[in-house]
Amino acid sequence: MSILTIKKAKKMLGDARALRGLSLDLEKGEIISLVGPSGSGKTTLLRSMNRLIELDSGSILFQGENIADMDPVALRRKVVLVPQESVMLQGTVKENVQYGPKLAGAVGKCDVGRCLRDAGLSPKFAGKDAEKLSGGEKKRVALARALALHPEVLLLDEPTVGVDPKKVERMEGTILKFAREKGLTVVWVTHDVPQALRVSDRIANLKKGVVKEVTNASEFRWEGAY
Amino acid sequence: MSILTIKKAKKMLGDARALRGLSLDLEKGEIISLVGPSGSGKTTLLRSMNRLIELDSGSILFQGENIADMDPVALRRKVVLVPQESVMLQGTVKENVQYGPKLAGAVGKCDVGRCLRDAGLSPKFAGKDAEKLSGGEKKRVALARALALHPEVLLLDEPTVGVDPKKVERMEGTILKFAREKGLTVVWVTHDVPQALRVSDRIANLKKGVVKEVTNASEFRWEGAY
Amino acid sequence: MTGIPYTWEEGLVIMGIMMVMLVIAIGLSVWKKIGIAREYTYAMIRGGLQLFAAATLLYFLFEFEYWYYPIWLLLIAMALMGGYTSARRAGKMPKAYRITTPSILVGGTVVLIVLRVSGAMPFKPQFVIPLAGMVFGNAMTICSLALNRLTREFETNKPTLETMLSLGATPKEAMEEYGRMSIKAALIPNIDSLKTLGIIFIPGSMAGLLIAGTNPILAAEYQIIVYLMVIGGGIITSIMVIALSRRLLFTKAQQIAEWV
Amino acid sequence: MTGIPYTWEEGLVIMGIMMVMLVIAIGLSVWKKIGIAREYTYAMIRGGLQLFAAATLLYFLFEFEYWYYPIWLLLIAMALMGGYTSARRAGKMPKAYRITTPSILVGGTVVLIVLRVSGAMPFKPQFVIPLAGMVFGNAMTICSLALNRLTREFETNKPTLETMLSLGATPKEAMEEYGRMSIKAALIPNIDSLKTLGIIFIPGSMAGLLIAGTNPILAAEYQIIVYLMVIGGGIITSIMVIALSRRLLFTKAQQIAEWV
Repeated sequence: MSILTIKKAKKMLGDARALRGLSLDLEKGEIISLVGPSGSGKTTLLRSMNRLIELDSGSILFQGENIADMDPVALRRKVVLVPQESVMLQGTVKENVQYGPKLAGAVGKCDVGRCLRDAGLSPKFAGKDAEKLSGGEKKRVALARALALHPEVLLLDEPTVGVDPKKVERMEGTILKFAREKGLTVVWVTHDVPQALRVSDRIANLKKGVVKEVTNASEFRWEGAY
Repeated sequence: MSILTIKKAKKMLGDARALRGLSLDLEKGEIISLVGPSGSGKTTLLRSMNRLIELDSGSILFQGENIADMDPVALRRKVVLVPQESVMLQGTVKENVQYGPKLAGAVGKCDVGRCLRDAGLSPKFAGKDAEKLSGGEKKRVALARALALHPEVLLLDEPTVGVDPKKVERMEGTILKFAREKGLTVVWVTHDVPQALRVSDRIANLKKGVVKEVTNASEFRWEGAY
Repeated sequence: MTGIPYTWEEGLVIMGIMMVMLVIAIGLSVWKKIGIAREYTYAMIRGGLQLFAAATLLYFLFEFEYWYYPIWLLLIAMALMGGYTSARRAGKMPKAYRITTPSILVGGTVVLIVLRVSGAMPFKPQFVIPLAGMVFGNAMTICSLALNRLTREFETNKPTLETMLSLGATPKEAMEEYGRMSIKAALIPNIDSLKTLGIIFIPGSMAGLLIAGTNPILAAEYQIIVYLMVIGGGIITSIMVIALSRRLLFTKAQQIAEWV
Repeated sequence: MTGIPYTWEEGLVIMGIMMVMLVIAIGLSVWKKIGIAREYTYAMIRGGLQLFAAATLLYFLFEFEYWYYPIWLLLIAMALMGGYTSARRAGKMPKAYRITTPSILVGGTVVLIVLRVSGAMPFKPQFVIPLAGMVFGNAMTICSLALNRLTREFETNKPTLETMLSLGATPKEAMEEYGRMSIKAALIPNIDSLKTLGIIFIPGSMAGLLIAGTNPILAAEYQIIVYLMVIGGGIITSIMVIALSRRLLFTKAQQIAEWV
């Protein structure tokens, strides 16, 4: 069953054509990697999917409904973006994790320790000042913050850049584990082709704002990556 | 001949002991990698070496002279830091590259195209608005900007994070090439142990604010990395 | 009994000396490359001419029996001009006058009504015009400061704002903290002058009354009344302009507007 | 011939009505959680008491034959208080009064000397005191705005500043652009009021003169003289405070100070 369908998406950013009629279909529960060189439209596509930006033309359907007709807040709580730059909000790690649930009026249901553990961080971090964490720790807080919303689709923009290499595989493992457990659909943007091979069911190869090729991860040939 | 000598460097950052009596000796012309987990003091050490921060105790000698007695500006023009976050200054790429030489009154001697090429960027980038580049492009502009100062020591903090994987090796190659040509000393902080093995003469393994071990790259055992 | 210590012609000579002084100050700012010299000079010349034109108008208005007919036009013109001037301080924000004008108009009008009803402002031109000028003038200043700060916060904190939106915040929720900071920053000048009232800062209208020979205690009382009102108008204006700016800073689809 | 349209006792009733209005405005800001209600209320009460105390003092000073002995103390007190108040707006900056006080003192004193020498300020207490109050008051406001903006720019742009230092910029070179922006932002209120002079903004002292019955044209001329001087003082103060703040924002080793 397809959960997100992108149809002929076009988007200009300033003078640059970021998306040039990109189409892609995401199955519910799959983990799909987007690979491709800088400027191929990966980040723009992610930002269109939770409607941080509006497409110039084309459409994106979420569970069959055009997202242009949905309430953006409701959409963003289901299709949650974890941007590449992990900006910490003011306050403790706990306050960061609770931010989304609090706005949704569901702070009681939010298990901060659990979210942190799912993102590969010790629950002991809860009381720390979020802005004083290292780059890799911030990445994981940003992930925990997204998980706290109980998303249906998770949009990850380079989630392990800046994380300690020895912790990268553990973080991949935890993401995979809860994604599989909860039937989460994950869109995983990465520069790192071996990572894409490790984590995903399918790999979409983007080039100049279109999907050049979508293959099962097992059939993906490295040479075709760029 | 040793160009930089760090003796029992100690530094507190807020409540955290970032450097706990670290000593290290750098040979002129060598390329040394600093590896180690987050919080092991790699970045703090780099920032002490060009005196962006002041040691609490211990000393750093540059060509035999204590840097605490040197003019910071003169030091920073010789020992040039390329920080992990590549902040672009306002204006074009060219203006960014010329920033340092201009302040030094040597803008005439600055070959922008050459610096860009050395950093692995096409000279065509010169006219672009620096703030609108991609993350990887910014990294390379930051490098070019540093090269424009004709440094004697180059302090690189994760210089290839965020760069297209297929361009990483090319960038490593260009750094190695001009470093060797000009007899440059390079201190290369990286999370990526295979990269450290590829690029460096020696590898220093940092842990909790001290150097645990320094070995030749050829003798470095991966298991010892963390 | 005008309070002015010289004749009209002597005043022109003094003004010449002042001009030389100001040219020196502006020269200092050119030297420091602050980039305001041209705007300042223009503002000065324009302001000076306007003030003399206004003074001439007032001179005749004060003598005119049916002065309360044209005065309404004057008040509306004040609010419009204030909105327009303030909008130009909003940086890249398009159509900012659509939010500055109503904010200044409402903040100013509420205050003038209170002044009139309470009896602090007799319905005579020499009261209505100067008081309206002070009230609208301060509302405009506060409006400019608040909007300038808010647009700057948006420019600097775009990633933070987008993070909040991504976590399900509405534009209102996402900008709340920045709005608050902007209002607070805009009110700083007023709070500061309040705190030093009488110690450093003898406010303009009291100074004018003193120079004209009014009893200091009566002048102080009148000044406080005027001050409280002027500040009240500023608070209303600043809260309104921040609330209204939301629909220019965000799109209908709750995205950050592209001009930011 | 005092210009005030009611007696001292009637004034107290009017002031009561005003207070109710201001309580409403402050209630509005509490509701919006702007976090200034307490400070504002405090400022208001303090300012009110101070102004009456000052008025009483002035009342006796105006009658006192040897008034020019105590007046020097008064002027120095104005500059000190201005520096202290302004320093509290500098955020986390330690010992900010060391830079605000000299800036305000110099900016204000230069202007008062010019006013005296040119003849615009006769050496009488009812001229010296109100004019000094305006000059020091405006210098303080501009000083606060400039410093608040500069410290905020430093907080936000630390990585950029460190990048510039790493490329061999001196602290002076690195902060130049931010200093300029801060001075410019601080002067905005003055420029804005200049531009609308006479159109919206009838400045306080002219308003006071008008209320007291002065001829509008003479009042306008006097106002312009005062205005040019007040602004000139503001320019000097803002340039000085930014220049002096460098040694608090950076260490001697040309690093960004740790408190930033």
